[in-house]
Amino acid sequence: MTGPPTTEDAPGLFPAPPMAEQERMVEAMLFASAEPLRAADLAARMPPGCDAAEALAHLARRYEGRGVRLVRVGEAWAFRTAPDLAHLMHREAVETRKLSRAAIETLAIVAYHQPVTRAEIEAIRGVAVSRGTIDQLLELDWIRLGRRRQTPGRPVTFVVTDRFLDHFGLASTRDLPGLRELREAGLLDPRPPGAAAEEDEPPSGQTDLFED
Amino acid sequence: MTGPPTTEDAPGLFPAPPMAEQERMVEAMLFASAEPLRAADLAARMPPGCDAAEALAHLARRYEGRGVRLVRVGEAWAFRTAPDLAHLMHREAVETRKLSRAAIETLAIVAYHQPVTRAEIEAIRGVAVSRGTIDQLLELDWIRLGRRRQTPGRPVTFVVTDRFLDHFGLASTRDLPGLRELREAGLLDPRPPGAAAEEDEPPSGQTDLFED
Amino acid sequence: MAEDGPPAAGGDRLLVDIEGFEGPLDLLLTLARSQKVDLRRISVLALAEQYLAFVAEARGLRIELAADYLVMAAWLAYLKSRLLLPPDQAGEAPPAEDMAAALALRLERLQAMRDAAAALMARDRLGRDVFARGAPEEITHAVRIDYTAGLIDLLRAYARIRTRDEFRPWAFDRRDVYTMEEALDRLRGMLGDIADWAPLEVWLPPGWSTPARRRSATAATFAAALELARQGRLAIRQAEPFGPVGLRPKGPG
Repeated sequence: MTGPPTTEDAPGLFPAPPMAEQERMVEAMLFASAEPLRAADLAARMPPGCDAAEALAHLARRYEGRGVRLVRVGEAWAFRTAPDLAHLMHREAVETRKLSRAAIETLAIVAYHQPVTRAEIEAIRGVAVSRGTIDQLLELDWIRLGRRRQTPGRPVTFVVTDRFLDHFGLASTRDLPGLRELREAGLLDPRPPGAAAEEDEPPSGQTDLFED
Repeated sequence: MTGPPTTEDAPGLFPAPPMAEQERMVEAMLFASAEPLRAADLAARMPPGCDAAEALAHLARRYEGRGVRLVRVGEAWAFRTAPDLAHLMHREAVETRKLSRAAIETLAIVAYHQPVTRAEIEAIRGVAVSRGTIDQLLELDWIRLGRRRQTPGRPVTFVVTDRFLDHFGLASTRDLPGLRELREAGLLDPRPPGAAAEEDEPPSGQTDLFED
Repeated sequence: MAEDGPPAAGGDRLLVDIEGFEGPLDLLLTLARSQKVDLRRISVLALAEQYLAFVAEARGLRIELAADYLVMAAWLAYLKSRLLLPPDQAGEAPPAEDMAAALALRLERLQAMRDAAAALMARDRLGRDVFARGAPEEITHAVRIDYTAGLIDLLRAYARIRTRDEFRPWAFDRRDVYTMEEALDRLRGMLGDIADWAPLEVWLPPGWSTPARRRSATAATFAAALELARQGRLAIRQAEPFGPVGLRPKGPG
């Protein structure tokens, strides 16, 4: 093998490497990175004509049942150790800061209701959300600002991040446990049900009022 | 699976896991470790009766020819990117940087006084112009060599290129504003007391010196 | 996760410990759970009575209750009266049953989020149960530098150069100036070599041929000649106005 051609300069000049080779490339790149990488990130570093998505699919199958697994994190992929081997790893564990109950509940509300405004979080919890709680979750990079809600005051919304998905081993927010059951039970509507608790103004119930 | 037994407390009570399982354990531990691990390190974290050395041998074979390989580092073992894929670990980043003051001044002088010799640039700037500055502008293809001056020594002259005009959005160097306009645009604000700056107003005024 | 809630939920009556609750909704949820039924089938009427009893007891103990607890108490008292009275014929307010159902749903939703939070925290978590590559390999970045400069930078640079010139203390550019001292030195050196009349041009320094330089050299040489003539070391003659000027050395004395 005579060193890889500088393919950037001559796209299409060389045929794409065989799939087995593409799989090796994806394997090497993902192994080298502690952070999840998107298929597009991988493809950008591979020769032209490669199919990173297909290589990822092959690779995921290869690592099924291994001590290390290929997992999807949002739009990205990463190698992670198999959870059943956690007991061997405890020496590597870095103690994460203990989260307050308010922070944990707020996180769950953002994950299950996203995009969600602060007022909606407060309506669900029945108490004000302290600045520190939101800050802590933002600092952990578990939640981030989403789009502003198109209601009067254009309040900011919060959504969970890929890092959240990565931390909790979720391929996407659709994989949140019990999501469908909660939705079917009508428990994922952040609007305050009916006229209960008239003391706090309905956070996003207003949406409907202002849409045609 | 009912959680792993706390094997440290009951050595020999359970049979050692099958070799395939031991291989998974070694794989996960080496993957997650920040440092290469010796067989003894691995064995200390595995259930009693395990053969870390044999698991390592199996694992090394499994990764033969893959994108990552199990390599020996002294007495220890670690996963490393296959050497033929090292090029994937390089990435070219484009960094935009401001031109140095010397370069931008030199460029400005070439633009206003072209064709201009190095000695003339130095006379105008009042300081020597380094070879690197000229080279940088030549490399950027913003200046190029013009005709040699028909004076003793036949010094080379510099002129700006079409790429320069393109980059700075100029149709020609005649579009460059004169000193008066620069002053009116506020670019030449501090008017020195009593100094007549108009004497070399036209951009090509200096050419006269070298005629006849 | 909800273990750090109320200290004693046993029986129908709670010890008054307002500190343990995160607001009235949290208190209501704890009371509702003490009914030991599915949250969907709780008796909101009983719940309202429990809450009002709790608040009454707190006040009996002169515990300062936050305003939101009292607002909730007022609302629940209203709900309770509505639930006990026959339906409002005028139909101005929503039916009491709907209000009760909405409250029950709110409590159920809060409980659902608490359960979800607990389930989330119990998952296999990165850095605790699942691990990333411990020794990630750095991607080396070959940095290609893209130099940028805008027209305004260029103009500023040129303006800066010209401005600097304006600020430079004014000094005559001596490169093209032949001084009288230089001319005197030159003429003195030439006195011994030239014996007879010679035109001024001959006395000029070599290399001062451009018009400006020639002009300067001619002026300086002529001025130097006048000085040497005053000292009696040189004679000057001119046949007519604007005619050629001739110089001849004179011996001392």
